[in-house]
Amino acid sequence: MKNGARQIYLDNNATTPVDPRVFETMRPYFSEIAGNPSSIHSAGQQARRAIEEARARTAALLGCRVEEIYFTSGGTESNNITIKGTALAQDKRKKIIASAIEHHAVLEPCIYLRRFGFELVKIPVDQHGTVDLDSLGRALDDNALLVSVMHANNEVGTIQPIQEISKLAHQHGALFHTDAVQTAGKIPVDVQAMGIDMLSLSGHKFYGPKGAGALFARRGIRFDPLVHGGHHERNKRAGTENVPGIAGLGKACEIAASDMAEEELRIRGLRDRLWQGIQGAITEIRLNGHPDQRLSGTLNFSVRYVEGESMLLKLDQEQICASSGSACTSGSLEPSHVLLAMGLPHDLAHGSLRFSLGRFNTEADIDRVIEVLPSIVDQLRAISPLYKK
Amino acid sequence: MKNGARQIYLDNNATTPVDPRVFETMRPYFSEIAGNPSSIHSAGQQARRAIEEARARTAALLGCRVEEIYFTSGGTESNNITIKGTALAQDKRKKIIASAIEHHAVLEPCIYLRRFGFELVKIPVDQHGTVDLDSLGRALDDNALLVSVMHANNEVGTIQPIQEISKLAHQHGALFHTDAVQTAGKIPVDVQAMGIDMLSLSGHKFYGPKGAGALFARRGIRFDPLVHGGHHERNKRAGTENVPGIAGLGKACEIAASDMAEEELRIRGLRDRLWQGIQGAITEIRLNGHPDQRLSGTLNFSVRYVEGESMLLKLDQEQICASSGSACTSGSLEPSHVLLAMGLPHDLAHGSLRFSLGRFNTEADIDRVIEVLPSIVDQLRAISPLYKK
Amino acid sequence: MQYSEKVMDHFMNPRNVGEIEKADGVGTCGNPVCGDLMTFYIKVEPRNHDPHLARIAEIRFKTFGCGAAIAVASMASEMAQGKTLSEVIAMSRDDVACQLDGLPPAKMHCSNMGVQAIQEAIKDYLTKTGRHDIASTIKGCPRAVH
Amino acid sequence: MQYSEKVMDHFMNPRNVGEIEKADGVGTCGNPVCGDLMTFYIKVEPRNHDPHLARIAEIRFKTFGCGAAIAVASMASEMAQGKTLSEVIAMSRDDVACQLDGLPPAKMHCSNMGVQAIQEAIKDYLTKTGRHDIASTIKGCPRAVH
Ligand SMILES: Cc1ncc(COP(=O)(O)O)c(C=O)c1O
Ligand SMILES: Cc1ncc(COP(=O)(O)O)c(C=O)c1O
Repeated sequence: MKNGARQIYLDNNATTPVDPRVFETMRPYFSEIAGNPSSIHSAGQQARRAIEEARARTAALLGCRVEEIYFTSGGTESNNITIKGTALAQDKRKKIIASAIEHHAVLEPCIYLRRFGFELVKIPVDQHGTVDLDSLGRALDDNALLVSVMHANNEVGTIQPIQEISKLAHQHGALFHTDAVQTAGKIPVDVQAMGIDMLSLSGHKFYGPKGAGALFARRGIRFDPLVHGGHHERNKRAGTENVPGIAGLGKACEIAASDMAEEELRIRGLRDRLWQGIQGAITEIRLNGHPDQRLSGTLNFSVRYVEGESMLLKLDQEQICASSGSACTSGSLEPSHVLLAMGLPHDLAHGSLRFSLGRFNTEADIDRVIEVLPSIVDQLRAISPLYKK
Repeated sequence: MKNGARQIYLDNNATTPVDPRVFETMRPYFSEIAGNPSSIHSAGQQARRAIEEARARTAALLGCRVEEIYFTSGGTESNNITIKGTALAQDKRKKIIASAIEHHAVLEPCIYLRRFGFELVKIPVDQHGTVDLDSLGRALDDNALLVSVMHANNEVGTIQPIQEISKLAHQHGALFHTDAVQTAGKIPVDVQAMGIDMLSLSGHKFYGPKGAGALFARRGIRFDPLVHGGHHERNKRAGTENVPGIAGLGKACEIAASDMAEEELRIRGLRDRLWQGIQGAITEIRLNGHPDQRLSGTLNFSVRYVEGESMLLKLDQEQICASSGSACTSGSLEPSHVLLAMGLPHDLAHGSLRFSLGRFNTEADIDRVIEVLPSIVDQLRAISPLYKK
Repeated sequence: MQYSEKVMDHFMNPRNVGEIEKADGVGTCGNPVCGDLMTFYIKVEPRNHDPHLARIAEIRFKTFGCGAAIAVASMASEMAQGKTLSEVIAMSRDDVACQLDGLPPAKMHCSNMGVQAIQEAIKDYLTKTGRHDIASTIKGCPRAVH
Repeated sequence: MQYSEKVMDHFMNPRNVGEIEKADGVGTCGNPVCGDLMTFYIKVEPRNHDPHLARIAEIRFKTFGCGAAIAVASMASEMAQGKTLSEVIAMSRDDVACQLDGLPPAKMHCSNMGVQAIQEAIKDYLTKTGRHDIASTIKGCPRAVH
């Protein structure tokens, strides 16, 4: 609010603004081309074509067949279909294996499945957030139905060795799913080369709309629908399709496919500039996440003696939007399960800050954070009973 | 396509175009106010406020408390949560009762539940599509968990005696759910007066966006989430909220609440004009649905000797969008289960046409249909082996 | 329904619609209960007393059914017109669908029905002209409505 | 987080921050493991040898914690300042939340902590001044970190 500065949005892992090109693609499907894609008249068929074009664009981003893409309402739903759908479509294998740092949208469906006789095995990660392959190997047996490991983590950005993980899973006849909500559209994803059987992505994490996501499921994989009631999405996801949302998701995929390499570099440059600036100005901080196997837009670090929410609020007063793994930001008592799984002590987990950069950030945004953050930390340390100069 | 006439959209029960006022309400939430409502910074909190405002508007339309509204991705999902959620949250009652003319979004989840030991009992309807209360009474016992009867049917428009049905359900300790996807925003719905425990609605059926719906669940009712994975919607529907969609749904509710009575009259007038015109010009047709307990925008009738899809295609060539219960419009072999349940012979079911009117239709639209349809029917009858002059 | 332009052309302007009063053969396929019904009428031009060499001199049809059914009947009638009976007996549903630049998968049964109804008409002609031997080799319509 | 303007004001401009070198009482509540920690320092002005009538002459605090924790500590310090010890002992978390125009439900525990930490400081003062009898009646902090 101070001096009416424009908002600096550094919370792109939480959600991204819709790219104007995406918005223009969506726009006609609200009021002009507003038919139901299931209708046989032209209004419906025009909408149908928009969906099929989006499907082709999404498939192109992942390197799969068009008929392997199912549109959903978002990443959470895609994860839910995968986990509950594959589990309940069979009754041979009863174990689901997931990393300890999966998003709740993976862990919670697994926990729900317990009442149907399924077991969740959580695989630990090392201090950088990389999944421990030995533990994974030990957990795998012929009761293992599905291994679900995220491509990159939303909090710390650590990228997992997907190819090795999928190989291990397949050696034991288990399916491999990856939650690629944080990577699709940001770094290359090739379902063939990476041995992925199922994959979740979400539009609003890469400049597409909220409320639109996709599931990739390799041809031949059996899974129950989550939402029943119609022939939509080849019987796998009932409900009138969110046509503008899907069209927007497709456009976001197309833009990402063409701009990814360049954008990734640019964002990495900004992030490294930010980290250098912060390291030069603030003492007693530590990076969270893998030093280099990490999403180029993610910078997560802990600030000793200070709690995360209070930093966020002061940043917000300066029109800077960021995030924290502090318990106080989620209303729960425990701080981020991701940071704890990486072995951070509670106080450092409470004092974490995440800046996640995206397409619309500039050097000026970064420089403003470097200008503002040190004094915020100083103020809060000055009133902290833990801090002794 | 002929003479470049503007499209006449008479398929409003399938989906409606977004009202421009709704679109304007949604617009800022794509790229400007694009925060994640779970974030504590201002960008997130602005989005949060949009959702809570929409919740208040939706609650106002239904006459319930704000905390009884859960946002979903649409009517199908709301129906799925209700049916699977209430069933799986308990293990006492094992019978679900639904009318034979429910939407697939109600019937299919019931059928899926069979494998978890639940039974679906379908209640027949009379020739007007009204649920048979005697049969309902007989089906109810203390094993009945839930009665689900739609407020009005999407194909024929018949409005059910909800108050009597809910009373019967409650007498046996069953919950009562109504699929109000076709009525919310079109005719008054008062969950208190009507004794409704749970209710589904969908934005795109009343000039809101596709991909946004709501579930009303009376306080205290236990149901499992369908989509697990976060604290969204008070733990009942995980996933980043579709903020523009929800804001649009809220606006659609607000507009509906204020304009409903007047709009209903106007649309009824247009529909009656259409039916009179058609009756005056085409022989051997019969109305499907209740003569007066019927949605004011719905006109469904069967044209003897002619199949529905062929009429739709010819109408479409005249830029008129309508719908049919013919098997040929759905890719299935059986025509509409609704028309068959009402006792229509197969050939009349194959020959059904549905015009569903809405906010943006004019007298000119109606007059054009009256001008065009008779000759379409003549042409098709002329080539029909069933028709003898 | 995503129909090709060819389908839409034949649907909007079906060729050979009608009946033939004193037809040499009549064949019907389908059933209004199923939503599709086609009746074909043919006039046959005999040749050297060899039914195989006889030709379809005239063909007419009536159809109750969807867009695809009407287009298929029209296209099948055009394809059969002037052909020998052997040639028509050898026709397959894919030939018709192909000539129509394809049909949606859910509509392929219509394509079948068109060919089968014409073959029923030929069967009828052969039966009437005493050639039960050849007639019995024609498959025609699975559950023909006579 | 939807904080009231009052909360934001106390968070951004906390009153009475600091330590008192020779404090009459010191009280701490919370734990960095849980994400909130508050320490209060008080100077007490005795009155008629009756601890109930003694007043908080000066109060200072330090807080590690979220926005609500900081605002609560600040508000609680303002409310306690100048009050008699009995009055402060009678303060409840709702008094503080109320003065802040409300707190989000998830933050009510912060409110509790503010009052309890000051009461711990009073307890400390009473203990040091030999009034174990009164000190033992003060509940203070559930698992105080000393
Ligand atoms: C009566 C009825 N119920 C449910 C639905 C499904 O709603 P949605 O398309 O929002 O999933 C529809 C429309 O498709 C409907 O008409
Ligand atoms: C890794 C990961 N998985 C899943 C999700 C959920 O996706 P959505 O918000 O589209 O439901 C998110 C973000 O919220 C995420 O970061």
